[in-house]
Amino acid sequence: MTAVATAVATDDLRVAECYQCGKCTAGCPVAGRMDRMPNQIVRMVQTGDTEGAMRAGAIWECVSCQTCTTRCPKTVDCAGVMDLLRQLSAERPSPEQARHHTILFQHAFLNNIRRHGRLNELELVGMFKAAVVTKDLDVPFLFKDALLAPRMMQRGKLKLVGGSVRDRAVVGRIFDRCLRGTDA
Amino acid sequence: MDIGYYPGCALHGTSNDYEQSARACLEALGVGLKEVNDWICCGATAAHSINHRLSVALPARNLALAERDGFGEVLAPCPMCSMELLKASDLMKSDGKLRQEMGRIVELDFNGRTEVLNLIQAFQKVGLDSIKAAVKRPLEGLKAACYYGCLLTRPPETLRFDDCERPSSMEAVVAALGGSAVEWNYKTECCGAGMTLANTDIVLELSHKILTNAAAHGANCVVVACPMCHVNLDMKQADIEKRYGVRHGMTIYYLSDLVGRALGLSDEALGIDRHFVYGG
Amino acid sequence: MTAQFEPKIVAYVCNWCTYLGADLAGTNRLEYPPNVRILRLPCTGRIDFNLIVKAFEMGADAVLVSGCHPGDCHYTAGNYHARRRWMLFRRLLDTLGIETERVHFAWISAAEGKKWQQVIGEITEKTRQMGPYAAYQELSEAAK
Amino acid sequence: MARIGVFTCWCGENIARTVDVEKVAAAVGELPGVRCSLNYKYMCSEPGQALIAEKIASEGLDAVVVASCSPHMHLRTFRKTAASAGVNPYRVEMANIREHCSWVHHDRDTATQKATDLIRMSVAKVLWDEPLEPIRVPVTRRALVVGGGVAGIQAALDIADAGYEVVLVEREPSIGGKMAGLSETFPTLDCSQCILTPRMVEVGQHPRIKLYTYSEVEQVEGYIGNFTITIRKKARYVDIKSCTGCGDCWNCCPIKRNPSEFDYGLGMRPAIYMPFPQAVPARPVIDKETCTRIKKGKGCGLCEKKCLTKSIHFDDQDALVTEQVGAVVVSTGFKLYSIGKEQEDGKTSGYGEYGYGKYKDVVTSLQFERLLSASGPTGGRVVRPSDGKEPKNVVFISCVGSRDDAKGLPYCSKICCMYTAKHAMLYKHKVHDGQAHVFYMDIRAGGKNYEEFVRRAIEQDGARYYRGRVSRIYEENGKLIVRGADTLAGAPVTVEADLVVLAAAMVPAPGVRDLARKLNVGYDEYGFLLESHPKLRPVETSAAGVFICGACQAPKDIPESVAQASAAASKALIMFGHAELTREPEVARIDEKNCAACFACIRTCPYHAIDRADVLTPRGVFVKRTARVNPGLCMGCGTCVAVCPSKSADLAGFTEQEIYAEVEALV
Repeated sequence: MTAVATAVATDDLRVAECYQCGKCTAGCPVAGRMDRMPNQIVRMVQTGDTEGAMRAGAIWECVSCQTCTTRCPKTVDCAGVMDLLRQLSAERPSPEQARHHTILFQHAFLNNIRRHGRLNELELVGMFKAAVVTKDLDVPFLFKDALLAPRMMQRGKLKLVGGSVRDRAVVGRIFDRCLRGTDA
Repeated sequence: MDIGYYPGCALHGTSNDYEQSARACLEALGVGLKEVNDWICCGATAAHSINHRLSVALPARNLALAERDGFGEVLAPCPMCSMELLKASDLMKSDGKLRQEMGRIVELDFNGRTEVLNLIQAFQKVGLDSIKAAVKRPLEGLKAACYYGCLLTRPPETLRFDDCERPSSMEAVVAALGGSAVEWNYKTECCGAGMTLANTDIVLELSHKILTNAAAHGANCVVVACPMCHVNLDMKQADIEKRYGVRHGMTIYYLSDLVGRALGLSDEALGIDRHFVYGG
Repeated sequence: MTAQFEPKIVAYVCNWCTYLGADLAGTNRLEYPPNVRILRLPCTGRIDFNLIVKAFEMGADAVLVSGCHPGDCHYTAGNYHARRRWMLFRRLLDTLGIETERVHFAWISAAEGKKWQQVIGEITEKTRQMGPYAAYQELSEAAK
Repeated sequence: MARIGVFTCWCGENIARTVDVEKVAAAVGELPGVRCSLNYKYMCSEPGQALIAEKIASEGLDAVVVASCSPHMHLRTFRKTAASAGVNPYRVEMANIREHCSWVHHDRDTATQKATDLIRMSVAKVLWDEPLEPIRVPVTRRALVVGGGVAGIQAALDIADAGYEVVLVEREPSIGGKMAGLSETFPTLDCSQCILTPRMVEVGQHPRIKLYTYSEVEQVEGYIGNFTITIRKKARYVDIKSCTGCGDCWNCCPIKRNPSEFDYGLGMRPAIYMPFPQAVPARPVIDKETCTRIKKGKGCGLCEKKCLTKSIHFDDQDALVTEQVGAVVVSTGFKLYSIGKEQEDGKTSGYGEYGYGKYKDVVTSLQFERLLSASGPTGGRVVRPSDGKEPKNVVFISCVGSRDDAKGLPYCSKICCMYTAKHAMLYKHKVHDGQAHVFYMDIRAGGKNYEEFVRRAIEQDGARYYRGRVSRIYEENGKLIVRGADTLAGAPVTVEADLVVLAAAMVPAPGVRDLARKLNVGYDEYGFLLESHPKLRPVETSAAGVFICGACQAPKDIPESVAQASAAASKALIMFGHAELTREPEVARIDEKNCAACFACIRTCPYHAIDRADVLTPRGVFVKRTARVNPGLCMGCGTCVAVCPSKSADLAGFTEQEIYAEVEALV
């Protein structure tokens, strides 16, 4: 995203309207875990420190529950700001972000859809965990869900082969056009 | 009556019990679900975290597919999917340029002719009075904590469904089934949603709070209309209990489970027996 | 390229809303094309069909009639009368051969300096594209 | 031939920077009829005006064009200048070459050309401008005050004390307004009722104040100096003349538990009740919605039987009375924005997330005033409405509805910062071991001793101020869980409160839009009445002879409301200082010879200023019918001119001739 495109996006999210009342932070279910509060993230974007905001771990803690946006008295789309920052950092991941579980997961998720058109959960879990291992992260975490898998299969909740779309090629083309960032 | 059906990945995967339940109970109410041909994933949180155009394009493709199939209404039982569909639909309706661009990207045109429904709206379309009249086994003794989570009502200008601060539409369905609903405080708090795999810690913390509050207000079960809420509250419940050293033992129902049961369907027919917390 | 065509635009505005809106555009230094000439009237209710025709006769390429928003008229309802009259006269203008797209109607309040700027910008641009309005003058010349 | 002087102003650099004033002055000097054309740095300054006067005398000018700023700024100024030098003030025109030219264009050549064009148009018009004389109308030296809160009381007493009669109309059964229900007032903490009730009594007893309580303005006719007001006296079912206010009736009323309006539902009152003990008039009223006798038309009637003075009349009906006044003061005040789910206007939405209406212990600031007040339902004890227990932790939330675009009110309600500090302070004075928590966004304490007052609440009374909004409130185990933010610490904050007080936004009193339309007064999108000029004509309105004061104009506190009320009173008194008024002569007229008597003008005139009349010969023989304008009523909109098919109507100051001359000067 160019600097201009970022500025336009910031405008659309009404970042300039924010007067720092903190209602976003007050209602955020995960504010307690964030290194920067949602209102501080919006503030950083407002003053042009988008880079700093992108580096905050907070944007990966955000669960996209929309509470902040819903209650904002100034109709700032705070959840949208989080999305924008994640998009920006996905374009230019910093080393520490590249290691972040959430971003690894989301990339794995999209790659998965791109291949099949629909989510193939078992493959997703596998790919995600492989990515985590390659990055040499938090290994015990890896086994938590592995323990769940047999119980899920027992309940018919995990299929070894996921469903797939007949016209898979179109999905690839949609991804290409969108990620290339230019018109079709 | 047949309506369009957009299952989304969850209902074809981990949450296929939800699909089973929704299909069974709607069928019993005379509503057939016809799957949208060749539907693809809506992109969920991942798409709008990574690429804005993608987050519009994926739902746009599905809306266009539903239109191609001639569906006037499409049920998307997963609120994440229905939110993404509605959001993309609103964006394209208000921006002709975007609509054209998306038409080129997804190789199909969007005309905004299909209405997107969540599960509760599907029941509302059937009519609560008709449901009430069809009840064979009233849910006496049921004290449900109706749990809406985030995406059924938020963002309100996209969803245009119920009151986002004090929703009551699920309670109305429960009441029609002869059950009762408790007043509690975590109706609209987030469970961690799609963070199940990526950030399990958040999910455990948030879901634990939700289960605790429901029990504190006298609920004997939690009712959801979202696959992610169900995964986090049901599948993850054992992890939550281990992590916090408590015993919740809270049954988590899909709203369709309750409707189905009241209509006289068996737990097996509805897939309730496949829940992690079952019969406890 | 030759110098671009600069249209003459006559704006009949009410004293209480649009005139003040144009004043506010000034106070806020909102720049807009210099093609407009404002005629101050007490109320858009005063503006009749003849005034519009007269402006074209005097060489206007477009006419703007602008007053208070519905419900905000300083004189209670003058703007409604103006609007209603305009609906009637539009057909008459058509018959006369005046291009009705050259007559614009806008509600601009005393607080809408920005809207004044936009409206004048848009009308100027549109009229530039339509080109000079010679038809009426030719008509009245021929009648002499 | 006319002798016109054109005076082009530089406005310092404001015009001269973009417009070549020398060139303009030279160009317009050549126009037909122009005798002299000058330019000067500041035309509106004293030397500038002197220059105009001097040229009028030396050149024998009979018309003036000033090319400077907007006529809304200085037309009056230059008309006065011209008049003092002997030119009819209505032969003065202004060309607006500042707001409409130099300030909005950058290119010097274009701006200079446009300025020249604008002046040419004004010169063309002034050539035809007729000399006009102001219209004189007699003044009824009597005022109507609408709304009997502190502002209305002040205005009424000021006018009455100056020796003129006042008609005071109050919608509620007693005067006193919102202030009568307050506990103590900031920043002095003097008791609200102690300072207000003596003034209320003064109104009640004043020989020159005619008080209509439980009444509303039904209709307004006439114009400045000569209004006829129709007042609806709502059925009170009690004859306030014969009633002594002994209290037998309300003590015997069996329908005792109705939420009290005065206590905002925190206390109860019978169906026949006195609004509050110090009410003026100290007379009861029957609430027809709850009285069983009135609802059913039979039965009960206990109060009637008990009443020794036979003052109760169940067959009472609304009555209409008319009053003649020359000036109107509007002081209808405010109400609180409704925080709950239900909204009346469809524009704002409530705060579902704060649980007002769902949790009894979430109250509004005005309800809290009643809890603090010695005359309140708890006798001044601060207790929880739910269980009567003393709250040990009280959360106060500012800006509920105010500064909230999403809920529909972007403006600041101005007084909440101050009364919230007061609430925190008074609470601490009553509950010594209690803790006040205040969530605020900015503290706006501009005013004499205001900042010091807020600091006292924080420093001496230990109120804990958090800079942040609250996102949600819910009840858990009998406590209200308040989830807010402390943006200064950069962290979410949760307070377990026993009571929450919401500082709800101020909005105009209901029905004010209807009243404004009857009076031809403008109002903004929220319903606040519009002043003529925000700085220089703050209590005047677009309707001549109608003045505004208090919170109906904008949120304001007691000192400001009182000051504005006195200002409005003084404006009425200035009118009353003359036996007749002069009005602008820019009104419509009918050429009666030409009039076809179709009366289209009568149907369209918004002021009912045109009547049917007969044209008679000097001997009284009927010649024809005609329309005729009442210049006292006509406001000069010109709608009649546009609709007149025979072109018999015209508008002085904007005649057909004058406007056409202006249009013809376009090229």
